[in-house]
Amino acid sequence: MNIKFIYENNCIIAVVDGELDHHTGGKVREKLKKEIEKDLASNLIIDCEKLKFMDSSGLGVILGRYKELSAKDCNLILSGLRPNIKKVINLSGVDKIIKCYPDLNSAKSAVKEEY
Amino acid sequence: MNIKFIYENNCIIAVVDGELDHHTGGKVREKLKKEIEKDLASNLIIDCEKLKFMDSSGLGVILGRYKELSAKDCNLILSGLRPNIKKVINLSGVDKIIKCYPDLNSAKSAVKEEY
Amino acid sequence: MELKIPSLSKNESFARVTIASFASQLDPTVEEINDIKTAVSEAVTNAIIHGYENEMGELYISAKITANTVEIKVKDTGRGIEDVEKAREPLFTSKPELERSGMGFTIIENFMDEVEILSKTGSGTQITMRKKIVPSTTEK
Amino acid sequence: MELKIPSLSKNESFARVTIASFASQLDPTVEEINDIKTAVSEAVTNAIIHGYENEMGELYISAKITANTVEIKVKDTGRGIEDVEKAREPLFTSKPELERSGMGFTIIENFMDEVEILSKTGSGTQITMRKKIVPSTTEK
Ligand SMILES: Nc1ncnc2c1ncn2[C@@H]1O[C@H](COP(=O)(O)OP(=O)(O)O)[C@@H](O)[C@H]1O
Ligand SMILES: Nc1ncnc2c1ncn2[C@@H]1O[C@H](COP(=O)(O)OP(=O)(O)O)[C@@H](O)[C@H]1O
Repeated sequence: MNIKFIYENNCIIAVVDGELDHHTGGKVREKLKKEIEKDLASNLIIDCEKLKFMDSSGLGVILGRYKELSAKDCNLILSGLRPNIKKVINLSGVDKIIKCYPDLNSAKSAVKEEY
Repeated sequence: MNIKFIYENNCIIAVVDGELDHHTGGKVREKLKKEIEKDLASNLIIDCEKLKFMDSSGLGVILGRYKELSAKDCNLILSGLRPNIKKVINLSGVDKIIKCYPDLNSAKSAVKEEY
Repeated sequence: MELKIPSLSKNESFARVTIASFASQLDPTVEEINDIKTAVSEAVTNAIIHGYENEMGELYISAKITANTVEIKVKDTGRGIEDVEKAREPLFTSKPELERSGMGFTIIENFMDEVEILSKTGSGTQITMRKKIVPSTTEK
Repeated sequence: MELKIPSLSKNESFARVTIASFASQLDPTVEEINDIKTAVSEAVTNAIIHGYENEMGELYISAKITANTVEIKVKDTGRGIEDVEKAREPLFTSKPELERSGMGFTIIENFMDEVEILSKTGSGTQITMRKKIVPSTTEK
């Protein structure tokens, strides 16, 4: 599991790589929290193009960050979900509260236009 | 495990694909035996470029065919061995009795020149 | 097959990959294999977090194939589930402080064809799940 | 981890992949992983062919990691080995009619760092093998 941050305009882009489960979730949670606490941007895009696996532990990490960001009036956006991860997201209804885009570029454009 | 035969000049080229162990060895043995019994060529090249795994059960299959072919004064040649398979072949000393070539083309040229 | 592994979180990925590799002899689609991986991951994670509450314990995982169906059991000898009905409800979690989503059982039930939960407080939990792999009519 | 599987030849590939996947937590090189796969394949195949002589039986495979070393045990409760010294000799096989090469033990001993063979006629055989995985100094 790897996570890398890129700042662009008013966005933090978190590029995650590998598998997001209970084992790797703790580290991902800490890194995201630390980045969010810096208050450097009002949008967080988690780019999942390289994320191969995610289960409900990953869902918990994402929902936790959604709550943190919402409390600060900031946005969480997901991009590049693979079909297996999309299935987990859709089943839980998370796609109704967190915007999902097919790839990072469309997520970035949406941020520019909408937020 | 897959095996495909190509006839070319005085050669049978057996292209093997997958993993050659005790489980798949029986099928490979039968197919090679049947082809050898047709007496259609005096050289058999086993092309291993797509062979991902081989253990000593595969070695047994190869040595068995070597004996059959030698009894008919025919040649057995191996090509395209991956490093892990080459290691098994070299450790057993099989490379001293069966010619090994880095790829199918060099094996074919050698057959043309030497046999 | 039967697999016994310590309840360490690093074994979550090992367990799901191993069971997926066992199930692959039924020639499942990529989606079917991912469903199995995810369901196994949920059951194994639950045993580690809820069953043993992150203390050391053993996980017993077994898998077998009958006709076109793979049956997977995940067992722990941990604290057990008090109210299985409630545990199965979407979004229910007894550990919200750990940011659990409460979606584990819902995922298992949706991704597998049959799910049985056997649990006794103080003795442990056994999840049995089955998935039928439909043979493809065309070559894969 | 402990793995119990029936002595079916199709499990040879499952066993070596599972143990390799377990050992991968030591971050081995491709060559090291292939060595482990091949050694496990030899021991498992021997249990199936020589231990159980193709009759149904159970294979017990375990693996553990201590510091940088992976230790793998492959056990059967089959016929056992009469003369272990002889069995270890390169090219020795008791089943030449099956086109066995007699190189199984030689491969195991060359591909692993330590090998112990414990066998009793009528009771079975246990092979213990260890391989030290040298941590790479550079990033892999
Ligand atoms: N193996 C187990 N041992 C004890 N309790 C369990 C076990 N598995 C599940 N539970 C209980 O069932 C609840 C619901 O599980 P689940 O749907 O997977 O959600 P989550 O893991 O996110 O809490 C858990 O919060 C826990 O109370
Ligand atoms: N698990 C086992 N049970 C009984 N006999 C065994 C077992 N493993 C190995 N042997 C004996 O040791 C001999 C040498 O084994 P090996 O070097 O692997 O060669 P091969 O499998 O090609 O015969 C075998 O022929 C067999 O007689």
